[in-house]
Amino acid sequence: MSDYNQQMIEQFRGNFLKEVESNVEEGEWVKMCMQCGVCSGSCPFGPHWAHPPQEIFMMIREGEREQVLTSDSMWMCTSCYNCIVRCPRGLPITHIMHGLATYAKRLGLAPKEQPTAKFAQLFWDNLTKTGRVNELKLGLALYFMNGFSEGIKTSLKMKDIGLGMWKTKRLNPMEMVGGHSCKDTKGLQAILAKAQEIEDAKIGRSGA
Amino acid sequence: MSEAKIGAYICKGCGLGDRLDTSQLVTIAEREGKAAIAREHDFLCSEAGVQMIRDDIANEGVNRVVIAACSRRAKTDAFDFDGVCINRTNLREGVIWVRPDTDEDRETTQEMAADYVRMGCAEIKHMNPPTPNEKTDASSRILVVGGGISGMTAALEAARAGYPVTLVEKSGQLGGVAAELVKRVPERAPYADPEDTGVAALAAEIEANELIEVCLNSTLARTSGAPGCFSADIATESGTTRTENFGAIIQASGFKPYDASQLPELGYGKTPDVVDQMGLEALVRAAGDGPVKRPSDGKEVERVLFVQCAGQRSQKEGHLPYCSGHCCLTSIKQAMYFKDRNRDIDTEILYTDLRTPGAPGEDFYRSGQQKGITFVKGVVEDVASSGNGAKVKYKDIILDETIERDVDLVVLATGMVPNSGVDIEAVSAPNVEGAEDDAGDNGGDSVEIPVESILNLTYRQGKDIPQLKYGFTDSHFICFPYESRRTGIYATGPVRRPMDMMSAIEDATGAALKAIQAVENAKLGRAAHPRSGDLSFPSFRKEGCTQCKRCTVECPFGAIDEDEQRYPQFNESRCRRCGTCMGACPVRVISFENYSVDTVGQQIKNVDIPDEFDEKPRILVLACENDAYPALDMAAQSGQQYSQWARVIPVRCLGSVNTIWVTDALNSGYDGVVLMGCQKGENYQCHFVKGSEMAHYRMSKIDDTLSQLNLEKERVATYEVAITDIERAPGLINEMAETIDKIGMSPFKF
Amino acid sequence: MSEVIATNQTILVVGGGIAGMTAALEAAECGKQVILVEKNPSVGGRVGQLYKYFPKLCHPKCGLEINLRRMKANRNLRLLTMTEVTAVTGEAGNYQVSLRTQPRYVTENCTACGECARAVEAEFDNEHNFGLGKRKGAYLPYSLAYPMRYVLDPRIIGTDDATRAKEACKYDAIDLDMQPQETQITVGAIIWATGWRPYDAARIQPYGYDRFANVITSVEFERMADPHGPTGGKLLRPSDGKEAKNVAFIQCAGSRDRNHLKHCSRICCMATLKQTTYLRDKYGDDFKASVYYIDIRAIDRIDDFYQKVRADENVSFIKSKVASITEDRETGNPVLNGVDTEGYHRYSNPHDLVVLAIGMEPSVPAGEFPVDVVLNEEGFVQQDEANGAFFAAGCSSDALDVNRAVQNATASALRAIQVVNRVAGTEV
Amino acid sequence: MAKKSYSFYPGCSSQKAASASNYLTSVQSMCDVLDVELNEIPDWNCCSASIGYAGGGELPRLALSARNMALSEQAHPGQDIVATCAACWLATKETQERLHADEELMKETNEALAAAGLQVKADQKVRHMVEVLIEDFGYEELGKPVKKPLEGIKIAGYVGCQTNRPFGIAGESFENPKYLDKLVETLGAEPCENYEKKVQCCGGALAFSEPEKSQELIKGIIESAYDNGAELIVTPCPVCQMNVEVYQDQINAKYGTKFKMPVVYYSTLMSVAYGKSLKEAGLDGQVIRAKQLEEIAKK
Repeated sequence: MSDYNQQMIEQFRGNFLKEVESNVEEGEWVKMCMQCGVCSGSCPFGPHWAHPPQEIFMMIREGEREQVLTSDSMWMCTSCYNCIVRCPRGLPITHIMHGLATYAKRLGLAPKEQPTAKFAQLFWDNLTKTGRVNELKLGLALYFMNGFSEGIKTSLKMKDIGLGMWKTKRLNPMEMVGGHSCKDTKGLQAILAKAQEIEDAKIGRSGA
Repeated sequence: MSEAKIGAYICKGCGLGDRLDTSQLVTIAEREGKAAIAREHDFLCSEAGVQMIRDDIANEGVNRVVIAACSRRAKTDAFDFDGVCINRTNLREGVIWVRPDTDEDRETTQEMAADYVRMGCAEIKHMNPPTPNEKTDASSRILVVGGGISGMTAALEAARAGYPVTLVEKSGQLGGVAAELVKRVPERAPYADPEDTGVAALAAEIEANELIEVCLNSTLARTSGAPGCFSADIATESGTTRTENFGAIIQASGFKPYDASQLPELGYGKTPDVVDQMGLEALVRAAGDGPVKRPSDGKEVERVLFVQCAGQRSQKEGHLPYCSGHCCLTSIKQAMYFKDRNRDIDTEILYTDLRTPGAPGEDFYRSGQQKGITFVKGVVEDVASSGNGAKVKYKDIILDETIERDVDLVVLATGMVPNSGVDIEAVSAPNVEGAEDDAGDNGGDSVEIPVESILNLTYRQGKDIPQLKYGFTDSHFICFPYESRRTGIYATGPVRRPMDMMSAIEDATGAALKAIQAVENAKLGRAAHPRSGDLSFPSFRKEGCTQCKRCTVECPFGAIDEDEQRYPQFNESRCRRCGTCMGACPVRVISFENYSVDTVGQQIKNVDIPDEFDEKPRILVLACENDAYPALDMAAQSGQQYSQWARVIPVRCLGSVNTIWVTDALNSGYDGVVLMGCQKGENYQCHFVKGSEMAHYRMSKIDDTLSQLNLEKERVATYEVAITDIERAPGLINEMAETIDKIGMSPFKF
Repeated sequence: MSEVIATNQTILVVGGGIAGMTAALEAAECGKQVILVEKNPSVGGRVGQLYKYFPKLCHPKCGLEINLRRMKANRNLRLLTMTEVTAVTGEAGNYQVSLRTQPRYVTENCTACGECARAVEAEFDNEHNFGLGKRKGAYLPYSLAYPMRYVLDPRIIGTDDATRAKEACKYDAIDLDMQPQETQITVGAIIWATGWRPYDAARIQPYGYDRFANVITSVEFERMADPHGPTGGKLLRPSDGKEAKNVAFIQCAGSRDRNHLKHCSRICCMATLKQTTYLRDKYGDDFKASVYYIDIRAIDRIDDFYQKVRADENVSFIKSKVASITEDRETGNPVLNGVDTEGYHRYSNPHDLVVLAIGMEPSVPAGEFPVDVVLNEEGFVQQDEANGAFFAAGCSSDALDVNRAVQNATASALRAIQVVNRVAGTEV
Repeated sequence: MAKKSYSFYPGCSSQKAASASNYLTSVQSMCDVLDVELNEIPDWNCCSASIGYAGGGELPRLALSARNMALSEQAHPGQDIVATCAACWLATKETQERLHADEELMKETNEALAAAGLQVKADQKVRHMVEVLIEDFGYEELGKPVKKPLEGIKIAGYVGCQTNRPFGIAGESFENPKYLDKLVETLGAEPCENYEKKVQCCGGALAFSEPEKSQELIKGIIESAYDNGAELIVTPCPVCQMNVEVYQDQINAKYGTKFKMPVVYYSTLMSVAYGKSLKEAGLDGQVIRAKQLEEIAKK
C-alpha cells in the first residue's frame, strides 16, 4: 500500500491537484470550486470537520497532500447531499468526499481507528460475501471492531435496541447461521473482482 | 420682431375656478399685465381651450401667451404653439395645491394667484421668441483623436452613418495598445477562449473606407472654434501643418499602462522574470506558436503566477486608488495563453476580489477554471529573485497560511492611467472653484498626469477637457456619461474611465453618435444637453461691458473666449444656455432673448408688496427648474403645503441668478429670499456642473450687501435641494416664513 | 389612439426604461423619427423605482426629469404607452411590426387632478413598490409618471368603482369602453430595450424568502428607503414593523449560481454598498450591516466607494455564501448559517432583517421574442449580423449598471441610425 | 383502475426479519389496495448504500447497482424499477445517471458484468415508491380507498435526505418538500406544516460509526416534532425510520429527555387508513408503538 503511495508521489511530482483529478472519484471537479463555502455551511456534521469541503478543495490546489489525505474530515460525510444541491458550481461534493476517503484508505493514509472507515469496510465485506447485508453480523462485527472488551461494552449498550428489534421481528438471531443471500454469489464476486481490476489499472494500482 | 401682443388665459379647471376669483385675475391681466386679450376657460387644456388660443394667435396676432393654469411641467403637449413666447403661470401646483381650502386662507391664496398673473405678464413682456442662428455651412466632418480601438471604432461607426472622419494618430500605426495584444478577451458567446483582437481587420476596414482620412504620426498643434466650426491644426512629425475644419471632436487618447517600476515590493526590477501584463503580451508574441520563455535565461515557463490589483485599489502613495476593471479578465486570458499551449503548465492567479462581471465575465472565469487555471484568494508578501525564476511568498487568505512558491514568471496586473492631457483646473483653479480641491485630495494628484496637451484648445479656460477624478474626463457619468464640459468634444474609451475592450467599443460607438448629434445641433443652432433643442443664446451689450472677465472664467463649459480687445467672445454652439454668464455679470449686459435680467427682474418688481402694517411678508424663491422646481411641484401633488407669502420663480440654473435680483428684491421690500439649487461639489448633481457652485459662492458674498442695507443676514438663504426633497423644499420656505416672524418685517416697504 | 405615422426610416424603440429613453432621445435629437413603445402606463422603468444611484448617492429622478423634459420638447419622438410588440416581420431597413395597446380607460383629457383616485375604493398591490403597500384602482403610477395621466386598473372595469371614477371626472377623461388596439407600423430599425426583472427570490429555497417575513429582496429594500415608498423611508421589517438596525446583505442571491442565474448580475455589490449607507443615514452610528459575499465587484473608478464603505466600522464583510436561513421563532429574527471561508469560522448569526441582493434576469425570456434573435446561454441578446437591424440596448444585452446601460443604448441608437441613413441614402 | 406492474427492488433492510421488514409488510398491504403488482427483481443484490464506498471503489460500487438493473431488464423488460428504500433508489438512479453520462464508464461496467454473463442498458426508469404514488396515482386517487380517516392525529412529515436530495420528488423543493404533509392530509390526519427539521439529516449510516454525533442530530429531529405538536413522525426512508425510532432511549439517557415518539412509514399510515389490520400495516414492527394508529386499526 505505502509503496503505492510512494509511487503516486513520484508519478505526480507534488502536483496534488492533478493526482486528485486522475485518481479520485469526480476529482476533476475540484478545480471548479469558487470558494463560496456553501458546502461547508450546509453539512449536518459541519462542526466535526477539521477541514470542511471547500477548504479541502483549496488545500488540494495548494498541494497540501499529506494534510488532506490523513485528515478524517472526509469520513464525516453522512451522504445527505445538502452540499451537492446547494453548490453554485455543481460540484458533486458528496462523491468527491467519498472518493478522497477511499483514495486515502488505499494509499494507507486514512487515519487508523477511524470508525466510519472501519464500518465502511465491514459493510463492504459483509455485503460482498453474500451479496446482501446481514445486519446482525454487521452490527456485532461493528461492536467488536475495536477489540473484544470494547465490543462487550458496546453490545451491552446496544442490547436494548437489539432486544426491541428482535421483539418486533426486525432482527433475527437465526441470521447468525445462513441468513439472506444472493443465489449467484460467484457471479457477483466475479463482477466485483473484474470491476476492481479495471479500476486499479486506471489509477495505477495494478497488482497493488 | 413685431410689437408684443399679450394674450392671457386663465384656466378654471382642476378646482382653480372654485378656489380662485378668476374674473379678478382676468382684470389683473388686462389692467396691470397689459394683456391685449385676457380670457378665462373652464378647461383650458381641452381641444376647445387650446383652439381658443390658436385662434387668437392666428386671428388676433397674439404673440405672447400667458397660460395661467397648471405647472410648466404638465400638459406640455397641449400648450405647444409655434412662433410665440409662452409663459406658464403656475396656479395649480404653485397656488391652490399648496394652500388649504379654507375661508381664512381664501384672501391670501387669491393674492398669491394675482401676483403670479402679474409676474407672468411681466416676464412675457420682456421675452422674445429666440431666432435660431442656423449654420448651414457647418462642417459635418468629425475629428477623432487617437487611433486605438476606441478611436478606430468611433471613426468607423461615424463613417458608417455617412459622416466624413479625420483620424489623427500620434504614432506611426493604428491599433494603440490593442495592437500589442496577442489576443483579446472574448466578446462572443460562449466566452470560452481568447479571440483575435480584430485590430488588423478594423484597420483594414478603415483604410478601405473613403469617408475616413487617417493622419499617422500626427498631433493637434492648435484647436479652436466651436461645434460645427472647429478648426484644428494637424501637425505631422515631419513638421508640416495643415488646418482643417470639423463639426465635432472625439477624444480617444486612451491610457498608459501604469509604470510597474513603482512596485519594487512586488519584485518588479528585482528580476526580469517579473513582468507586467503588457510585458507578458510581448513575451507571448515573441514565442509565436512555441513555448513561452522566461526573460532571465530563456528557460521554458512551467510555472507562472499572476498578481491582481498590482499597485491598484490602494491609497498608497503612487498607487492607483481605483480598479482598472479589465485586469481580472486579462489575467485569465493570459493564463490561457499558457494552458492552451500546454495544459501541464501551472498557472495561478492571486486575487482579493475576482471581478468578472456579467454573462461574458462569469462564463470566461468558469472556462478558465475548466482549463485548469488555479485561483487563489491571497495577497503577496514578498517577491524575490531565486536565481531560478522568482520566489513568491503570499498569504492564502482562505487557508490563512503563508505559502511559498518558486515560479518561472510573475505577471503583475497593473492598471490604466488615463491619457487625458493637461489638468486645466489643477494648473489654474479659479478661486471660485473650491470643490475641485477635494477632488484632488481624493487621489487626483496621486495619479501621474502627462503634461503635454492632447487637444491644444485655444479656449480661455485651458488646453484640454476638464477632468473629474483621478485624471479621468468623466462627467455626469451615471445618467449622461458622454456629457463632457466642452460642448462638441466627447471623450471616449479608457480616458473617460477605466474600461476593457468590449466596453471601449460600445463607448466609442456612443461617442460617435454624440459627435454626429453635435454637428446636427450646430447646423440648426440648437443647444446640446441638457437644454437640448433650446434656440436661445446669450448676447451682450459691448458698450456696458467692463471686461471684468467673470463670464469667461465662470462659464462651466468654457464657451466664452476673449477677443483681441479683451471683450468676451461668445461661441454660441459651445454654449449650453445655463445663463451662468448672465448670473456672473456685475454690470448685467448679458442676456438671452427669452431669459434675461429683465424677465426675472420684472417678475420680482411686479409682485405686490403690502405695506409693513399689513403683516403680509413676501418671500422670493428662486428655484432651479431642474430639481428644486419639480420638487415643489411634486410636493404640491402629494398634498404638501408652504407659506402663502412665497413667490416662486424658476431659473434655468442657480448659476444664472444675478445678485441684483436679490438686492433689488430686498430693496423693494421683500422680507426674505430663498435660493434653491442642485448639489454642488465632488458629487455634483448640477446639470451645468458648476452653476450651483458659482451661485453658492456669490451668495456667500451677499452678507456685505445685507449689512450695508443693515438687514439681518438670515433674510437670504441658499440651499442645495434634490428633486426628491418633497417634504424638505416646502419646509425650507416655511422656515424662512418663521424666521421673518421672529426677526420681523423688512423696513424697506414703501 | 391616433394613427401612428412611421416609415422605413423610422426607428422603433421597445421599452421605456433608462436605456430605451436614452436610445430614443439620442436618435431623435439627431433628427431621426422615433417611436418609443412602453408596456407600462408610464416610462421610467427600473430607475424610477430606485431611491439613489451608486456611487454618487444622487437621485435617479433627477436625470429622469431631464430626460422627460427632452422628451416633451422633441417632436421627432412619439411615445406609445401600455403597448407591446406582438410580431415582427421583414428585414433590416424594412420591418413590419404589430403593436398591441392595452386600454388605459383614461384619455388625453386627464389633468391628473386625482379626483378619480379619491372616488375609487378598490385597492391593489402597488407594483411600483414590488407589492409592498397598496394603490387605488385608479392611480398615477408614481410621482414622476409620464405621461402625467391616471390609469384605471382593468380589474375595476365593470364594477361600481369604474362608474364612480367616471362620475368623479369633471373633464370627461374616462372612457370605460376603451378596447385593446392593434396597430401595424413599418420601421427601418428596432432597438430592443426591454430591460431586466429581479430573479424570483422564492426559488432560492435555502433562504426561505417564501417562508420568512424578514427576508426581503434588495429591490424591496430600495423602495423602503425611498421617502415616497411604502414605509415613508423607514427601514421596517415586515414581520412586526420594528426598525431594522442589524441588517444582513446576502450577495449573489440567484447570481453566479448554476441552480439559478449562471451570470454575475454586476450591480448587486455596488447596490448593497449603497444600501449600507441608507442605514447610516437613518441611524447614525446605531446600526450594523453585515455583507455576506463571494467577491465584491466594485468595478473600475468607483472602487473608491467600496473603500469608503469598507472603512465604516459598522459595516462588516464576510466572505461566505450563506448556506441557509432559519428563523428564531421567539424574536422572528432570521438566523444566517454558514462558514466564513477566510480561515474557516462557522457562524449562526441572527439579524433583524435579511436583504437578498437579488440578481437580474432579462425581462423577456428566450422563446418569447417576436422575432428570431441570437441570444447567449444566459438569455441576453447578442450583437450579431444575423439579427439584422434588431439591436439590443441596456440590460437586454447583459447585466449592466445605469451608466453602462446608457452608454450601450447610445451606441445602439447609432447602429439604428446607420441603417435608416442607408435606407434614406443619406449623403452628408 | 387497471393493475399497475413494477419491477421491484426491496433492498436488504426490507428482507424478512430485517430492520425494515415491517416497511415491506405495509407496502404490500398498501399495494393490494391500490392494485399494484410488485415483481421482485430475481436474485437482486445490495446497492452498497452510501457507505460501501470505502471498501469498494467507484466501479465496483456502480457494478452492484448495474447488476440489479441488468437482472431487472432480463426479468421485467419495459417495467419501471421501483425501490422502497431511499438508499437503494438513490444508488440505482445515480448509477444509471453516471452510466449514461459517461460512455467509458458504461463500457467498463458492462465489461465487469460480462464476468457473470450479464450486460446492462440501464434504460428502465428508476423510481421511489413515493414517486409512483404521487405521479401514477395522485393524492385524489390515493384518498379514495380511505376507509378509516386518521382523524385527530398530528403528524410530522420527516422526509430526510436521500428521498429528497439530490433527485427528490418532481415539483418539490429540497428545503421544504410538502408531499408527506399532503399525504397526511389525504389520509385525514393533521400535518405539521412548519416542521423545520423535515429535511434534517439523521446521520444516516454514520449512526453506527458515529453514534454520539448522529444522535445529536436525531434529538433535534424529534424535539422539533414535539415542538410542532406532533404525536407521530412519518417517513419514507428505512434508515431515517430506524435511526429516529430506535435510539430514543439512549438519547433520553444522555440528554435527560423523555422522548417516546413513534416513527412510522407513509405506507403504514396508508394501510391503516385503508382499513388493514394492525399486523398488515406492520404496526407490530414498531419498537415505539403507535397507539393511535393501533386504536384505529383495531376499530
